[in-house]
Amino acid sequence: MATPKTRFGKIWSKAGAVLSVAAIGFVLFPIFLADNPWPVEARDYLAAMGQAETGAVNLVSSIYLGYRIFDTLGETIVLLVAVLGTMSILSRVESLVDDSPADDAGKSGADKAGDALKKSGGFSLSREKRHSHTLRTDLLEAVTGKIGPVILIFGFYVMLFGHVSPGGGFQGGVIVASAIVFLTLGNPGAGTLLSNTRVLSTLETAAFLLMLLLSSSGLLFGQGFFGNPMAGAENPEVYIIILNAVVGLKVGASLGFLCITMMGGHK
Amino acid sequence: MISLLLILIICAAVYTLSSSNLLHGVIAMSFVSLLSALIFYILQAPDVAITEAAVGAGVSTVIYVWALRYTKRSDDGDS
Amino acid sequence: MRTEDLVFMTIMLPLFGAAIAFFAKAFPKGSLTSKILEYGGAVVGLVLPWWALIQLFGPVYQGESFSGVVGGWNPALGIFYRFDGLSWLIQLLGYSVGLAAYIYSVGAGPRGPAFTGIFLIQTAALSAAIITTDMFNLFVCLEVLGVTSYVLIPTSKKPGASLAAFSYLMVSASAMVLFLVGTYGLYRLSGSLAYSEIASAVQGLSGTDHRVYLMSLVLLVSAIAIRVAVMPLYGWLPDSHALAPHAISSVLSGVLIKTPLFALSRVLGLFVQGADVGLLMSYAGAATALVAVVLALSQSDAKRLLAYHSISQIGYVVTAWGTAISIGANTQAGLVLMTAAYLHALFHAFFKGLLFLSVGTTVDLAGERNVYRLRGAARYLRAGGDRLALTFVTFLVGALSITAIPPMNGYISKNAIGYGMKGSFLYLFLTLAGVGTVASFIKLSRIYWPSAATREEKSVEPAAEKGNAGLGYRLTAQFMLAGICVATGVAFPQVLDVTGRLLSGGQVLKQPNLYGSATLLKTFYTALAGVGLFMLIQLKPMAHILHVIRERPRSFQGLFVSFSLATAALALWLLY
Amino acid sequence: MKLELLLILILFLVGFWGIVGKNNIIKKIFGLNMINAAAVILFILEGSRSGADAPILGKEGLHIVDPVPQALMLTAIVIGVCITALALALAVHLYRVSGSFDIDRIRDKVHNEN
Repeated sequence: MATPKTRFGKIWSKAGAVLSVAAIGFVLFPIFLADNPWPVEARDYLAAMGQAETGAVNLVSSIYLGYRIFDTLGETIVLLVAVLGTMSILSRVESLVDDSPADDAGKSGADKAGDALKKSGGFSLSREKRHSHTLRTDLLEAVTGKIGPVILIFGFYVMLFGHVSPGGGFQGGVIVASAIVFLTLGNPGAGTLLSNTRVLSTLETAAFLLMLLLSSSGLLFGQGFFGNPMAGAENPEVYIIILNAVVGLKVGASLGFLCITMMGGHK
Repeated sequence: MISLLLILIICAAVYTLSSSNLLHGVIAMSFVSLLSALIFYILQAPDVAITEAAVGAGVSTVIYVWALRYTKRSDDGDS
Repeated sequence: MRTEDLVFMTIMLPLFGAAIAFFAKAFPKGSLTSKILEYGGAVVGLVLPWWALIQLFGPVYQGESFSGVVGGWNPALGIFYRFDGLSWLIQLLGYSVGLAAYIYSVGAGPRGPAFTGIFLIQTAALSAAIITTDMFNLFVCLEVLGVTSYVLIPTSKKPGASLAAFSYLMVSASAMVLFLVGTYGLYRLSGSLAYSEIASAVQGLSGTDHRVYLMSLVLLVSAIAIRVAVMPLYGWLPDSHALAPHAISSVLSGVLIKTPLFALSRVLGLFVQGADVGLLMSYAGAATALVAVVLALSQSDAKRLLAYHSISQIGYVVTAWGTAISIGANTQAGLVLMTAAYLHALFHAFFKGLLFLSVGTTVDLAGERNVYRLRGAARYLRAGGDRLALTFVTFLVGALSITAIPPMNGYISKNAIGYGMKGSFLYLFLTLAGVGTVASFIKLSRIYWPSAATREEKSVEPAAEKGNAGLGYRLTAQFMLAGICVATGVAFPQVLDVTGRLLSGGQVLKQPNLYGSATLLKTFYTALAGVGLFMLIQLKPMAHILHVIRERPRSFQGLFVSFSLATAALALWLLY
Repeated sequence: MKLELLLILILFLVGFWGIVGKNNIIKKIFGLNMINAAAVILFILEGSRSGADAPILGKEGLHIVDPVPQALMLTAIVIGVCITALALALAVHLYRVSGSFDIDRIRDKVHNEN
């Protein structure tokens, strides 16, 4: 495959692309259009036994945090590594940009975040629009500062009631993360505890460790790793609620950490 | 209904890939996510719908916008 | 503690180690607490699992295997796992190379709690990938493996490494989406995600259902083949392995490309069409071994040369592995070949890890990676603090191993493969690849030859200053691997016996006669031919051809085109 | 019924075209997102054919859909976003190094620097 610099190279490369799309289409066609009846054994088993075995009314939760919690652990690990990786690549980008003046050092992380947001100036802002943008940022601060706590509470609600209603740790965590971002935006200068990246990263690690400990807790009760230690007890859903809270904490801290760093509050 | 939504998604997807302004592409992409969240909701998958809306339309859009902030955003490398 | 729980210790201990290491981030960089937490985490994650492995050796040596559902959940929904000899052997591979590479990285970098944690997570994911027998769980494990490599490759801070990581990310993430679609196809046919349930459900399908099954299998196999880097799908590997930090290169080529292959053998062993797939893979493997060695011969960058050799050697492994599967992995002949395939994978992990580390130390100290320019590297080594040029000794051990000179371990595994493959035309490919290997390692070892020109002397001193740090750690890791290379080569009857028993579930396999006169003679001729080939490429026209091969245009798009065409070819192979 | 599946296949192929046929690396990442979305929609759509109600118990006489695909897809969506984030970070880094999002230009630039 030639580097498409010439006209001929360009045609050649488009032909290659068409060819590969056609090849993949040929392989995928039978799978996508399969019409055999959907297997329902797992569904029927879950409908009958799912609630009794895991305590979760929301059967998706019962799989996500019960039967297949091993997968969920893997998923949170992917998130953890991806956030760390993005962060380390980002710090290299920042060092390449190298336009942050030295006097930034005295400001708090949240302040820097606000600065960076102003500096970057939205998306396609020309110079003369800067002023109105600053106004808009002030408005943004006022609104987000008020909304932040409400969203935070909503996030915790979604997190803790995942076993009975749609939602759960992950979704709640994302909402908590956005609440953290809002709080950071809304309180420039004040610098809430949650917008401190070091606090967030420690919180994330702690939640990760807690999650590992919870997955191992079945050991003490003879189910081995990834079992539900309260399986035989009266209310096994307690385990799922705790897990939801831990997953939510972890996701919230990870994503909040990521977003705040991306907004420029990186120390 | 689903077919209609899917056609909309495909239109947005084609627009995403063909538009010369990457920021418009990002917006179309988050539209794709929102529409698929709607599909999941219709298909009795509320959990997936919430996740897709929060993660696909929310978090990933933020990351895209962040990435484009560093750059000039136009797609001049394509024919 | 039950033995079943010990199995999961091999996954959980590295994860706990990672969590401990991440806590080090909360303390100031370089403080004592942070150091203790980081290295404590590494000990928990890389040393303690050996205890579990030792405990588990007894039962698996007796042919026992542990299988069941993770967490004791109901089999209708839970995740199945299986711990047997194969899992034990792969974990041995992962933990030994991982430990050596980590010790090296303490000296040579990259360092820091985040690196330690991610490295440990990668090790955990390797153990998990070989233990699981659940399709979706395998998907998650492969994603964790992938995401850790995308993060670890660019830690060398070279722009090329970022591009390599990006290419790898795009091609393997797309392949993983196809893997997901394949999982979908199998789930809708069988209603289960466990390998064994799927295998029994897809037997005797016909018509469109059968086609759905075949295509799903094709997607799974080609998604994994990307990770293994067999011939048409190798394009991402050379850059990412060449430009990653040395310690990561050694783990990537030593462990990371083999684990998915053996995880795949669990799947293929159960399916009827697995044999056909194995046959095609063995052809691809033989082609890989030969083509990659030609490409390696043409390289000028020392580490890229090694990276192409990784592809070539994985070609050997895939050839033996594919043939073993196609003749049935439970037959006597199949087991002998599978043992040889595993041993070559294991030994390759040791000697290639060793080569990456030794060459890494050398190029760091010399400040030059070009094989055509770097000469008299032993002098740089001495100037850099390696007074006795011990790195040259470890390099020599690695080079003798990979070129299959007795008594090194490479001789054992390559000839064990040769013994099993005898009579097949693929054997010819492998022999030719062996000649190329000898030639290209003579070429690589020229970097240590004393240089005639004295004017280069001046440039020795400045380059020597910066690479000095952590030489002790580097040499420790190198000697660890070199020792293993020699020891496994000398104690080969025991190694063969144990491996054979573990893979066959306790049977005693017939041992190939490795020191027969015919084998020795063949080795001699191969080496001789290798020297001849080396002489040949010194000639002007040959050098020009190699230059053309080296500078051939490679593009990102080519990766995808070859991936999709290979997938379609596999589909056609299975259909007709 | 077939039409929907065909549309999802088209979405997948459009995304794949984005990965293979476009030179801009951001568009390649868009394409990756699209094929991921197509796989998820496919799994959920087919999984929902087995019932009529969301898999949340509590009322009598529910005819729920299969919850297994939904739980699996939660994982798949999250992993997809993680990969996207990482790919974008790498893309930004490459842009900083080479001043372009065009894959061929990046390759030329990086190749010359090494």
